[in-house]
Amino acid sequence: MQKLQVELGSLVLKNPFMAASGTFGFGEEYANIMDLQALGALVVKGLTLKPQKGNKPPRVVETPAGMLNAIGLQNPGLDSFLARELPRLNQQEIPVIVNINGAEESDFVTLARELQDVPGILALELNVSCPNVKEGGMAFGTSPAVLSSLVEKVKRVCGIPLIVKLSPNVTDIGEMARAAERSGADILSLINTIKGMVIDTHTARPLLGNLTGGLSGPAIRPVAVRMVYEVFQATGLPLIGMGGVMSLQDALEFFMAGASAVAVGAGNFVAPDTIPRLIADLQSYLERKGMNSPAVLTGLAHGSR
Amino acid sequence: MQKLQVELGSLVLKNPFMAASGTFGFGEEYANIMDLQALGALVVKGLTLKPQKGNKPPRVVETPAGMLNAIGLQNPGLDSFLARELPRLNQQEIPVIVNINGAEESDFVTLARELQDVPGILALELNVSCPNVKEGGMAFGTSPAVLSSLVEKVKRVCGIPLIVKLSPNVTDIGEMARAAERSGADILSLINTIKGMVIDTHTARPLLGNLTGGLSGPAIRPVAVRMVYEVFQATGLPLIGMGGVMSLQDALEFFMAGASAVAVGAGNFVAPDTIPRLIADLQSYLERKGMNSPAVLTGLAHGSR
Amino acid sequence: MFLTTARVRKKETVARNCFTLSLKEEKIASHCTPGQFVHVRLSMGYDPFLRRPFSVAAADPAEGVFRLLIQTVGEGTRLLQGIQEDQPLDCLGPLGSGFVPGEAPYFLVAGGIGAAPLLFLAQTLSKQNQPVRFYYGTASEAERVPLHAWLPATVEQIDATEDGSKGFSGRVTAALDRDILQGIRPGQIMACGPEAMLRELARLNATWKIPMQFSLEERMACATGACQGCAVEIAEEAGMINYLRVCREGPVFEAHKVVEFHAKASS
Amino acid sequence: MFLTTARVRKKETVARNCFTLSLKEEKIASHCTPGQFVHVRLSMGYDPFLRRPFSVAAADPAEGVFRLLIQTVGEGTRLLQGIQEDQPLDCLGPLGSGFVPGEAPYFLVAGGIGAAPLLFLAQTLSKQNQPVRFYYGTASEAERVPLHAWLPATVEQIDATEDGSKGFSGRVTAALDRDILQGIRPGQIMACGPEAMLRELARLNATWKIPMQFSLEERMACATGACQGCAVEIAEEAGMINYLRVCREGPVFEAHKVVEFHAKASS
Ligand SMILES: Cc1cc2nc3c(=O)[nH]c(=O)nc-3n(C[C@H](O)[C@H](O)[C@H](O)COP(=O)(O)OP(=O)(O)OC[C@H]3O[C@@H](n4cnc5c(N)ncnc54)[C@H](O)[C@@H]3O)c2cc1C
Ligand SMILES: Cc1cc2nc3c(=O)[nH]c(=O)nc-3n(C[C@H](O)[C@H](O)[C@H](O)COP(=O)(O)OP(=O)(O)OC[C@H]3O[C@@H](n4cnc5c(N)ncnc54)[C@H](O)[C@@H]3O)c2cc1C
Ligand SMILES: Cc1cc2nc3c(=O)[nH]c(=O)nc-3n(C[C@H](O)[C@H](O)[C@H](O)COP(=O)(O)O)c2cc1C
Ligand SMILES: Cc1cc2nc3c(=O)[nH]c(=O)nc-3n(C[C@H](O)[C@H](O)[C@H](O)COP(=O)(O)O)c2cc1C
Ligand code: FES
Ligand code: FES
Repeated sequence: MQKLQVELGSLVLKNPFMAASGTFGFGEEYANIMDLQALGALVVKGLTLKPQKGNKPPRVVETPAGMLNAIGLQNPGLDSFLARELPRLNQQEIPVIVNINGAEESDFVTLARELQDVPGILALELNVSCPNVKEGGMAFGTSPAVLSSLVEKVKRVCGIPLIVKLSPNVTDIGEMARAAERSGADILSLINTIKGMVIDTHTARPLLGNLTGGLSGPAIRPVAVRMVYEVFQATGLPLIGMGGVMSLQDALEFFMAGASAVAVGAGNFVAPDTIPRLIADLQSYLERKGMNSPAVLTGLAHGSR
Repeated sequence: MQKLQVELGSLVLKNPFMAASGTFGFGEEYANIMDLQALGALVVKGLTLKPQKGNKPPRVVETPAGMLNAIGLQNPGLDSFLARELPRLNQQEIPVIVNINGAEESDFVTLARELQDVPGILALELNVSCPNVKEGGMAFGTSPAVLSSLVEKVKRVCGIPLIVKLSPNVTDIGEMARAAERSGADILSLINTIKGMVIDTHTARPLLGNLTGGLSGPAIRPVAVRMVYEVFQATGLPLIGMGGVMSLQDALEFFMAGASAVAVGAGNFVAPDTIPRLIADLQSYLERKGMNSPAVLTGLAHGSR
Repeated sequence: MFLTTARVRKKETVARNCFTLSLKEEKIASHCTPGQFVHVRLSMGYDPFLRRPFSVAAADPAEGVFRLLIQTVGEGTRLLQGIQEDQPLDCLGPLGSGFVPGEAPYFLVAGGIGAAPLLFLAQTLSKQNQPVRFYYGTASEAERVPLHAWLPATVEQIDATEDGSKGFSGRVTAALDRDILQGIRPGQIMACGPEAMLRELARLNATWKIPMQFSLEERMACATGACQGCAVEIAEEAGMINYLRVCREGPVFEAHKVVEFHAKASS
Repeated sequence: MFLTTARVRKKETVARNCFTLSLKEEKIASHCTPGQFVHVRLSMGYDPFLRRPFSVAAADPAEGVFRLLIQTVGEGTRLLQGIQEDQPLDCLGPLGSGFVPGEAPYFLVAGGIGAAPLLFLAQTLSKQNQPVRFYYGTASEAERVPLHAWLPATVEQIDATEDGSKGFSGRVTAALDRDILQGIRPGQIMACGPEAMLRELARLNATWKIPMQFSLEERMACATGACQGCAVEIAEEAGMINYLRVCREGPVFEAHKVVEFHAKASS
C-alpha cells in the first residue's frame, strides 16, 4: 500500500482518499464498517469555538442524483472536541484534519491557535464556504479581500498545514483561489456545496427548516471537476477535490483535473464502504497502468491538446 | 384552456410553458410530435448577427441526472432566420421569442433593432449567460455594470418586451437581477446552464471539444429554484423559471418560488411530450385546487413562515 | 451495525399499497431489537440517490430472517415493491435505539404503517410473558394488515377505523382514551404512527399521565449518526433543549421530551 | 418520426455481449428505411438521463415488427439487456437520413455491431434484386452474430476475424482490399463500424476511388435535430465546411465529405 502515499506540500497522507467534513461525524459512526486507520484522512465535522445547536429540521432532502443539507454546523464546540473526540481519534491512530468555522475572524484565529499545537491533528481546514449558517459561513468565501484577510490572520498563528475550502457559489473561483494562495494557504480544498432549495409543493413552502441548503452528490460532479480544473490553472497549490465521488472513475476525473487527493461526502451515506473500495480500486488501477504513484495522475487532463 | 393564460407585464402567453432556447431548434423538429401552436412560447435557438459554425464536437455528454452541452451557438444568423425560419413559424402561428447573442454590445443592439419591429415576434430574450462561447457570452452576465450598460442600450432600441436571461455562474444573482431591472429589463429568465466539465478518463482529456460545457437537467433544479426564489425577492419583475423541469411537480416548485412562466430545456430531449403533458397536468391541477389562474401560484412559497 | 446483503426470501402483499419482505440476513436478524431499523439501498444507480429507512417488523434469529412491513408511498418504495424473490438487497443495520422496558401492562398504539416496529415489540414482550394490548388504527379496512399472522395469541388486538368499516369507529387514540377512561390502564404506552396521532396522544396524556415512548420519523441521509441530518428537538434532563438524532439517540424517545409535541400539546 | 411505445416481442442473446430485441410497433416498422435509427428511453427516472440511439437492424411492416441488434457496453445497454419480453419500450423514431441508392454491386462493410444498419440495408437491397456482398469483421469468433439468420441467401457473406478464428485472418478492410485488388469491385460501398475501420476505408479508397457511404456515430441528446449536439464536420458541395447533424442530415454521409476521415486519410 506504500505506493498510494501522497504529499500535499508538507501534508503526507497514506493514500489520497479522505472523508469530507460533515459526512463522517467524528469517525465513531463508521468504525463498525471499516478500519478508520485506512483513511487517507478523516476531516471531522465543522467545529466552532462554542457548541452549536444547528438548524431547524428538516435538514436534509433528496434531489435528483444528490441531496441538500442544512445542518447548520451542529457540533459540540472546541472544548468538548478536545476532551472527548480527539483523544479517541488519536488512540485509534486515525489521521485527523479539523474543519474550523466561525462567525468572525477572531473565532477562526482562536480556533487555529488552540488546535495547531495539539498532537494528532494533521492539518486545519478553513471552512469559508458553508451556505447553511447566517453569520460568517459563505460570506468569508465569496469576497477575495475578505478571504485574504482571514487566511492571512489564521496563517500567522497556524504552525500546521492550512487548507482553505473554497465555495462554489462564486463568479470566479480562480480569483478566490489566488486570493487564498497569496495570503498563505498551503492547500486548497473544493468544492463545498452549491446553494439550493427544494419547495414542498403540498405546503407551498421551502422544505428545509433553513429554507435553503447545500447541494452535494453526483449531480454537482461536473461543476466540481470544472472548478478543480480552473483552480489547478489559477494556482500552484496542491488541491483536494470533492463533489459527488462514488467510484474510482469519478475520483480519476478529479485527479486528472488537478487534485492530489479526493474527498468523499454524500457518497458515504449511500455506500458506507466507498472509501475502502476507492483505495482498493486505485491500487489495482495503478498496478494495471504501471504507474508508481497517484501523483502521476494529478493534472493529467491539462496536457496539450 | 382560457384559464391557463398568463401575463408577464405586457407579454401575454396562452399558457405558462415555454420551450427553452437551444432545446427546440426553430420548432421544426418537434412539429411531428406535438401541436406547436399549443406552446406558451417557443424560444428559438440563440441567434447571432452572422451565421455561427459552433464548437468542435463532442458537444454533449450525459451526467448524473443531467447533461453538459457546448454547442457554441451554432445558428444560421439573422438574415437566414428572417428569410427562412420566421416566415414558417409565423405561418404556423407559433408564438415566438427570439434569443439574441453577441460578442459586443453593438451586436445585441443591432439584432434587437432589426428584430423588434418584425411582425410575429412576441419578445426578445437577451442571452448574457452562455458559458459556451469565447467572446461575449457569459461575460455580459457576470458583472452588474457590464450587464446594466448592455441592457440599457438594447432597451433603447427595443419596442417589444425585453427578457434578460441571467447566468447562474455568479456570486449574487439578486444583484444581477437588480442591475437588469434598473436598466430597463421587462422580464427576467433564469437559469441558464451552470459551467461544468467531464473528463474522459480513458484519454485523460476533457471530453467536450470545448473543454467545458453547460450543465442542465434535473441535477440543477434545486439551484435554479433557489435562484428564482432569491430573484423574486430582489426584484419586482415577472420571472421565467427553468432548470430541470420534467413534471408538473417540478414546475410547481418554480411557480411557488416566484416564476410566472416555466421553460423546459433538456427535458424535451428525454420526453419530447413534456410541454403538452405539463399543460394538461396544470389544467387539471388548477381545477382540482379550485384555482382560476396559474398566477395564483406565483411566489406562494414566500408566504410568512 | 452491519453493511450487508440480505436476500429476499418472500414478498407478500398484505393490504392496499402495503407489502412485506422476508429477508435472509443472519447478522441483522440476530442483533436487532424492537424499534431498530435498517437503511436500504434501492438502486445501484443514483435514482433514488439516498437509502430509505424501514423498521424491523419481526426477527427470527434461529432462521436468520427478519421482516419489513412497507407502505408504498413514493419512488423508493415503489421500486422496492418491484423486487423479486431471491434478489439481493443492500442493507445497513440494525440502526438506532429501540424501545426500552417500562411497567406492564403495555399498550401499543399503531397508526397505519406505524404498526411495523410495534409488531416486533409485541412479539418480544409476549416472549417475556408481558401483557400487551395492541391498538391498531387505519383509515378504513382496505389499509389493514392482517396482524393476526404477526401477533402472538396472548396479545389483545383493538381495531379502529376512521370510517368505522372495522372495529371502533373513529381514531385509534379515541379508542384508547375510551378504554383508559373506563379504567383499562397501561403501565406504559409505546406508539408509532402519523404525526397527528402522536400529537393527539401527547395532548391526551396531559390527563392520563402515563409513561409513553414514541418512535419518530425524520428525513435521513446517513442513518448512522454521522451527518446530523435527522435532528429532532429533545428536552433533556437538565431542561436543556438539544437536537438529537432520530437515527441514533432515536427513533424511540420518551414522549414528554419531544419538544414538538410537548410545546404544541400544552399551547 | 413518432413518439411511441413499442412492446418487446422477443429478446435473444446472439453473441458475446450482444442481443437482439424484436419490437412490435407498427408505425416505426412501416416507416423506417435502412440507416435510420430509433432513440430509446431506458428509464422513467433520471438514471440514465438521456435516451440512447440504436439503428434499425430489420423491419417487417406486415408484422408491424422491427428489430434492434445491441451490444452491451455501458449502463444504458446493460439496463436494456434486462428488459423482459412483453414489456413496453419508449421509442422515438424512425430518425435520421439513411443510405441512398448507388450503383450495383453493393459491398457492405460491417465492423462489429456496425452490422446492425447494414443488415437492414442488405435485406432491402436483396428484395430489389441488387447484388450484395456483406463483409463482416470482428475481433474473434465469440463476438460474431450469426448473420445467416438475418441475411437473404442471395447475399454473399465474407467473414474476417482479427485473430483468424473465423474466415479471413485480419481486418475486414484488408479482406475487402484483397478482393478489390483481385478485381472483385463494387459499384458502391456502404460501411458502418468503429472509427478506426472507417478511417482505414477512407485511406484505402484513395486508391480504389469507389463511391462510399458511412453511417456515423456521435453522442446525441435530442436525436431530432433540435439541439445541434451531434455535430460532425462535413465538406459540402461548395467546398464549405459545416457542422451537420448526425441525427438529421446523417447518420449516413458520403465518405469523402466527412472532413475528419478525409483530412487524416490524406495527410
Ligand atoms: C426510523 C424510520 C423507520 C421507518 N419505518 C418504516 C416502516 O417500517 N415501513 C414503512 O413503510 N415506512 C417506514 N418509514 C418511512 C419510510 O422510510 C418512507 O416511507 C420512505 O422512505 C419513503 O420513500 P419513497 O421513496 O417511497 O417516498 P418519497 O416520498 O419519494 O421519498 C422522498 C424522500 O423523502 C423521505 N421520506 C419520505 N417519507 C418519509 C418519512 N415518513 N420519514 C422519513 N423520510 C421520509 C425519503 O426517505 C426520501 O428521502 C420509516 C421511517 C423512519 C425514519
Ligand atoms: C445513430 C447511431 C446508431 C447506433 N446504432 C447502434 C446499434 O444498432 N447497436 C448498438 O449496439 N449500438 C448502436 N449505437 C451505439 C449506442 O448508441 C451506444 O452503444 C449506447 O448509447 C451506449 O450506451 P450505454 O449507456 O450502454 O453506454 P455508456 O458508455 O454508459 O454511455 C454513456 C453516454 O455515451 C454515449 N455513447 C456511448 N457510446 C456511444 C456511441 N458509440 N455513439 C454515440 N454515443 C455513445 C451514450 O449515448 C451515453 O450518452 C448507435 C449510435 C448511434 C449514434
Ligand atoms: C450533511 C453534510 C454536512 C456537511 N458539513 C460540512 C461541514 O461541517 N464543513 C464543511 O466544510 N463542509 C461540510 N459539508 C460539505 C462536504 O464536506 C463536501 O464539501 C460536499 O458535500 C461535496 O462533496 P460530496 O458531493 O461528495 O458530498 C457537508 C456536506 C454534507 C452532505
Ligand atoms: C443543448 C442546449 C442548448 C442551449 N442553447 C441555448 C441558447 O442558445 N441560448 C440560451 O439562452 N440558452 C441555451 N440553453 C440553455 C437552456 O435554454 C436552459 O436555460 C437550460 O438548459 C436550463 O434548463 P433545463 O435544465 O430545462 O435544460 C441551451 C441548453 C441546452 C441543453
Ligand atoms: S441521518 Fe445522519 S445523523 Fe441521522
Ligand atoms: S442530437 Fe440533437 S441535433 Fe442531433
